[in-house]
Amino acid sequence: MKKYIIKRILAVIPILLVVSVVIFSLVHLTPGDPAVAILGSDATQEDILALREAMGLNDPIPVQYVNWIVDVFHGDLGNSVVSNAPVASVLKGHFLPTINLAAFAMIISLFVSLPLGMVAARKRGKLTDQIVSVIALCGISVPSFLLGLGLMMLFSVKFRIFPVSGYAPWSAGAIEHIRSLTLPAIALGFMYAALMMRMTRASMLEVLGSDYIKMAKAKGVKEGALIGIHAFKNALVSILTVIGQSIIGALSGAAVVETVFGIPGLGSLIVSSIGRRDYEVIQGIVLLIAFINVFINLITDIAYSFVDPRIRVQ
Amino acid sequence: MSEKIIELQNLSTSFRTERGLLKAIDGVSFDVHKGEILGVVGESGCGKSVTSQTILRLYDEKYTAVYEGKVLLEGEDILQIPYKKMQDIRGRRISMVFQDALSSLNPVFTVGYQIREAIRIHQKVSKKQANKMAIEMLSLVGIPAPERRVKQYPHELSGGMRQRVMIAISLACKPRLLIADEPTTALDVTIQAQIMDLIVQLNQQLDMGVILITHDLGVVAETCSRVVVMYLGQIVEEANVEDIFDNPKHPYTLGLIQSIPRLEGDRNKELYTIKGTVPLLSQIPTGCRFAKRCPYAKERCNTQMPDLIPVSETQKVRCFRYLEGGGIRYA
Amino acid sequence: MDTKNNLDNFLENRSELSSIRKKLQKEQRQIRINAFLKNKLSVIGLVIVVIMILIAILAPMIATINPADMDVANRLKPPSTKHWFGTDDIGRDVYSRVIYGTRVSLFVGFSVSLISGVLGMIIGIYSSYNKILDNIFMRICDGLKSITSTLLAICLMAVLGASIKNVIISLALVNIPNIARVARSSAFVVREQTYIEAMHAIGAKPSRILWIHIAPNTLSPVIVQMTFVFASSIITEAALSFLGAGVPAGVPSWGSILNIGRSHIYNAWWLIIYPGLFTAISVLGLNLLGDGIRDLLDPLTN
Amino acid sequence: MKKRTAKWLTTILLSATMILGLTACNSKSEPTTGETTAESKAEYNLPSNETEAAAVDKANVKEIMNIAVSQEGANYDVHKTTTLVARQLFSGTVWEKLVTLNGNAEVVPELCSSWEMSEDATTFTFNLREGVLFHDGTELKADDVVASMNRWIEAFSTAKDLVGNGRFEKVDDYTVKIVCDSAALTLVDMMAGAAQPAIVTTKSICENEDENGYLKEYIGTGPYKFVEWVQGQYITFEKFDDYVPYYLEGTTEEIMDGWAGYKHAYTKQLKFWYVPEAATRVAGLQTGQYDVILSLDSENSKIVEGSTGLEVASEQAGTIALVFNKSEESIAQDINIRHAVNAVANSDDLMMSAFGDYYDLGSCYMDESNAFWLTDAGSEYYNIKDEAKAKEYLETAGYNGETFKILAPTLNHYDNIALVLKAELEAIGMTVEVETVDWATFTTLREDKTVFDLYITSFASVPVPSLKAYYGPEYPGWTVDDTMAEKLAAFNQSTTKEQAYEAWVALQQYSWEYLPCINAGHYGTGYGYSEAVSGLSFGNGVYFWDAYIPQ
Repeated sequence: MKKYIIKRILAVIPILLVVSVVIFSLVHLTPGDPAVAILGSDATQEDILALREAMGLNDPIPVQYVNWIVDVFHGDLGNSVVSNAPVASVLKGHFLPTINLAAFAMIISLFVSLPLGMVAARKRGKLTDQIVSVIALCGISVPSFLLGLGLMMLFSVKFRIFPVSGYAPWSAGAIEHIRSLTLPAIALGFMYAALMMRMTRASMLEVLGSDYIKMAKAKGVKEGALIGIHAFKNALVSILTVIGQSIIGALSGAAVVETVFGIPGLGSLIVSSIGRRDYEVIQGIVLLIAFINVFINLITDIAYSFVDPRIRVQ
Repeated sequence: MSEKIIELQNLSTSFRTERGLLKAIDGVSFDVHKGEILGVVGESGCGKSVTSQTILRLYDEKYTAVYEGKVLLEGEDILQIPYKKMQDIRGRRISMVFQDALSSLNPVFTVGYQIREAIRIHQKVSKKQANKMAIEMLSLVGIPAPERRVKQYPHELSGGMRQRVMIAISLACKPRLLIADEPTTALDVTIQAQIMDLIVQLNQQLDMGVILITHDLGVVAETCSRVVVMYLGQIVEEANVEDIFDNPKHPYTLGLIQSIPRLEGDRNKELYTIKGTVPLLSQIPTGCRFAKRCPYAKERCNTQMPDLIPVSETQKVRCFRYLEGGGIRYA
Repeated sequence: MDTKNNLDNFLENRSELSSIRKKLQKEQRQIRINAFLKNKLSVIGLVIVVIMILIAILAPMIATINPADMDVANRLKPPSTKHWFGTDDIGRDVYSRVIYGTRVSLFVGFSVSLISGVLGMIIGIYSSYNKILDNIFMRICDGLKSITSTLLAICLMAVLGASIKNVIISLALVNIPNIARVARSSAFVVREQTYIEAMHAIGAKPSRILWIHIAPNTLSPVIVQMTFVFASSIITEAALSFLGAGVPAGVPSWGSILNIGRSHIYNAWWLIIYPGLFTAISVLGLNLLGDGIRDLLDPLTN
Repeated sequence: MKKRTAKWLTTILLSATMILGLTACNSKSEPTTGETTAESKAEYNLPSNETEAAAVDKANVKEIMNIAVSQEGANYDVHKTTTLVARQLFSGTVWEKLVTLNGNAEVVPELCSSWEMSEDATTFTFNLREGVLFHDGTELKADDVVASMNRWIEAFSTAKDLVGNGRFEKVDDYTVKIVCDSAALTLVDMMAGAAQPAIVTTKSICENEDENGYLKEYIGTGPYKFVEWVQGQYITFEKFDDYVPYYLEGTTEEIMDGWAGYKHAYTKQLKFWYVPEAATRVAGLQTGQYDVILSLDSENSKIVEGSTGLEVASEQAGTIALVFNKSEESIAQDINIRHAVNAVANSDDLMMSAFGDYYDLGSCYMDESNAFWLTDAGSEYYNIKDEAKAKEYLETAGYNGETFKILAPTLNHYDNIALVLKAELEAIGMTVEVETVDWATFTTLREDKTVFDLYITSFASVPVPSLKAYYGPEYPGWTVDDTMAEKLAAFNQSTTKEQAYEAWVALQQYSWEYLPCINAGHYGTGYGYSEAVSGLSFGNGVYFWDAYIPQ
């Protein structure tokens, strides 16, 4: 196991190298530069030109890349081109809101999707199943930003149940924190809930038709335990895959939802950083997301082996 | 004769399908006594498994299956009791061994868990105690080093071992009736014999009734006392095991027996096969269901359905030709 | 025995076998098409997609006003008999723009799924064949995948600039890794089959094996994947345009109408509701159709 | 053309608004210099603040005021950044300047008690107020002012050009002076109101720059001190207890005029939330999450006005310019092409497409808030909407279907302006291409002489005409014209305001003839706030130094 994990972590390096090259080239191929973001829209042309020179934006790109990647391997993500704050601290500041949002979205979608998916599988072809299927289809068909706008209009503006926007950290109190994240989490989580619902239903159906379920039934296992324990644990492997993918999706899909709800997370940071051409920050975020992505895949793979003893990590 | 454990009276099971209700078994009646092994034989698709699963009411009654007739478990009709009560019967009074142990054992739970679960559903015992009992059960079914095995997962065991585990699960609560649905099909020949021996041995040891479902007449000959032959959802013949082999009354039974390969006799002679295949449930003929494949069939066989008529104290047969002729002269 | 004879024999046998297989497949297909048509949801999906295509083709006839015509004085007017879906912030007819937007969305979705389908398949199949290529391609695909599609699309759009062409390029790039993976894994499965091994044994050309024998077998899963890429591209295009990084200002697309509506959510609901509905319903249709096609082509998953 | 019931009070209200304790003196006359050529006017509404300072019960004021802003600065070192939000949040609140603008956009003392300009407009002497404390507790001295002002000059190339080699120097602890190379009449105006405000911080803070040369700490002398900036979330200011207020020249009342006067800092804490979505800001105002919101557009302001308990204020914020590429690479080098475009441009449509009702027409390159500089010189060329004339110009130019490329940023719907202009140009038979890009790309692309013939941009209100960048030969658009340079020099060399005004009128007249850019009109902006909020100061922004919410 230990060996496997080390091997997997080492395998991350080429992926991150690819990611770093891709994102570095993308970022530096992007027209425009950070000078205007720093100086503001009314800056004079002379000041802009002077700043550009001073920032060393005129170094050859490969040199800039090597400098950057060497620093990264030393654990230094550099400083924001625009605000000069260390990228690590900028990321740290924006990381928690996104993680909280994604986690909240995942919790909501898990609590909704797993039971519904199981019920739908149990009542295959019946009204309940069809309703669940339609909900799931809507989930994967309604873009999260549309849902977000709709929820905001309804629950924040009309009924005033939730704040319209903004983010209350844990320090502002648990209730405020949850209130500020509820709507964005629903908007973000709905799609993943739908995906998980579909996957739960499909894999539960597959499992429910299996011999060991018949066997368990013949043993006298009660309906609840049959579905909740026997079937579910077997279906979990494929559900775990979707959960892993959803967490990654939620982290990156947060970009749009965060912008709609004004949550200062990684997503809105990358959107605004692109607008400002804050190279180092964009690179930092993408590296971080890629790393989380790879990390979650690793966790999922390890989780498989806990759920299904037939899958051995090696 | 000893007491009857289970008695099927005119049992039918139909499935709801897109084409309407399809009868998978039709008017099946037989009984099993304490300490007895009843063989149920027939080709695949003849309704053996449906019969056994109907006894346990394993089909979804709301959406899939409709039962008719009676299943009397020690005198009580278990088709009439509330569905929930079946959970107390399954595993405790009737249990079942399935064909393919690999797919019938839950791959994500340990062997021990699956046995313990069967025990603890029906008996109030602590986990520790259940574990002890599980280990006992494993040694009962002849698994060496059971303490180690309880911690293992099904995929870590050999095929024979798995089948033994399944038997252990089935017998965990000392049921009155064990239904063994082709318990050896998936196994090597030597293992087959071991498993069959085990079932016979446990049958005597625990004094329970056994319904052995199989398509292998050889197995039947060695283990069963009585045999029911099924074809297309109906019983076509019922007899003591000696009568079945020495004096088969139904052409289908005869065909089955003739198709057993034998060590003695002409090796070059082509093995007998019953021509044609079992028709689909949706295409059940109106007359005798076997008529189309029967070498002796006459006009009447195609239009009228024969009844299952006793021909002796222990033997019943469903065939016009036999009844007419006072016995077909089988060549 | 000479190889040629051997090959002929082999091919002959194979063609006999394959004719049986084809018959069986045909029967199977018929059954599945029947099942597809019986599945109400798939048919609804098909109907929605057909209507979308019709709207796209007949846009000039269905639309009431040239979608580029502006009447600034009548900006942000609610739906009326003249402007069925109201007007946008420079007085263009939202109804006509939504109708023409169908063209853009369908075009983007179709082009993206086609390009990523073809390129993904080529990459996937070659990867299944050549270990070195496989390693290179798959590392790149892993890298691209781990950036995640939304972020990658946003970054790509920043590089390329807003235009339909660039949206298509970005989304195709983003989707290629997924399709390549699907093609690669099903190519692997086919490759392991005995007849492919036998063809190697008798010295058939690798490229011939790849393209004549392996490629067609990966087609079904790739097509299934493509239908979902189609749907997700429409969503992503809308999301990109919503963020202002999608199609340029003048082009009538659902996302760009939503982008305008975003700043007028209180006073011009029609800028959100109509393009929103069109987006959601078309994606729904495509997903339903995709499910149906998957059941049709890929019975294993059912 | 639009006729609206003109409530054209911007200038008047500007003065009125800020004067605490005075009722709006609406009787004040129209702008003294120049008539605007406004043909259509936005219904701006800057409320006058009539709260009696004495009436404010300080014990019963809500401690925190929440304000939603649409922008976030890269930093708030306003010497170096021109970001609107940086100066609106910090100027006058955290930072103060030697001089500032009153409600009539006149330069008045702030950190100095008085100042003098030499006859030839080259030497300026400032006498500092004594006893003014910085947020770090130190007293404001000449050293601090010299360091700050010279840092500002270095950072602000326009000022640097104006003063030449001259720099501020210490005369004594409470006196500083600067001797400029040539006449620098408008220096004080720049110091008082440029987009890069000449704020004063301590000498040590000036020297404590980060590696990119930005201030690490924001220490000023204003009524509020900077507490915290959580990037992407909020900025917090807290009342500075040792603030030393000052009276308007010649009064002893606790009143303000424009940016100048006696600031009270009633509210303990100001929290500026960064909320980029307009809809979210409005919704937050409606739900009471925010007390004041900035950057309200005309449609949303109607929503806010329609909500009970909410108020809207609005004012002119700057001009929209369609800047021509006058280099050899562009067909717009031909003056007739420029006139053709100008002749057909419908300013109403152009402005409305981006700003709804928040615009007004006017040929003057300067904004209403700088009343002194208003002039209608060149108005005969403005908004003539004459297709026939445009076609004539095209013919003279020998236009033959060449592509006319419009570059527009997607910022603030400027892309709409481009689309409308495209339609108008196509109506006279021109072939037009529009490229819309994000702001960062835009600022880079427009440096390329080959990619555009015209681009669309805005200019925030400036206190002095010479701050208009498009007269420079370096500024994208490249105005290289002897007459233009001559007229600009005449303006810069003026030694009296009257002389400068004359020069400006001539410059604007020539601008309309030469057309370095088309001044499409003036755009406005709005502020939404809860009824409960009192004491807001409006005028080129909204300021919170006297704002409070009674409990």
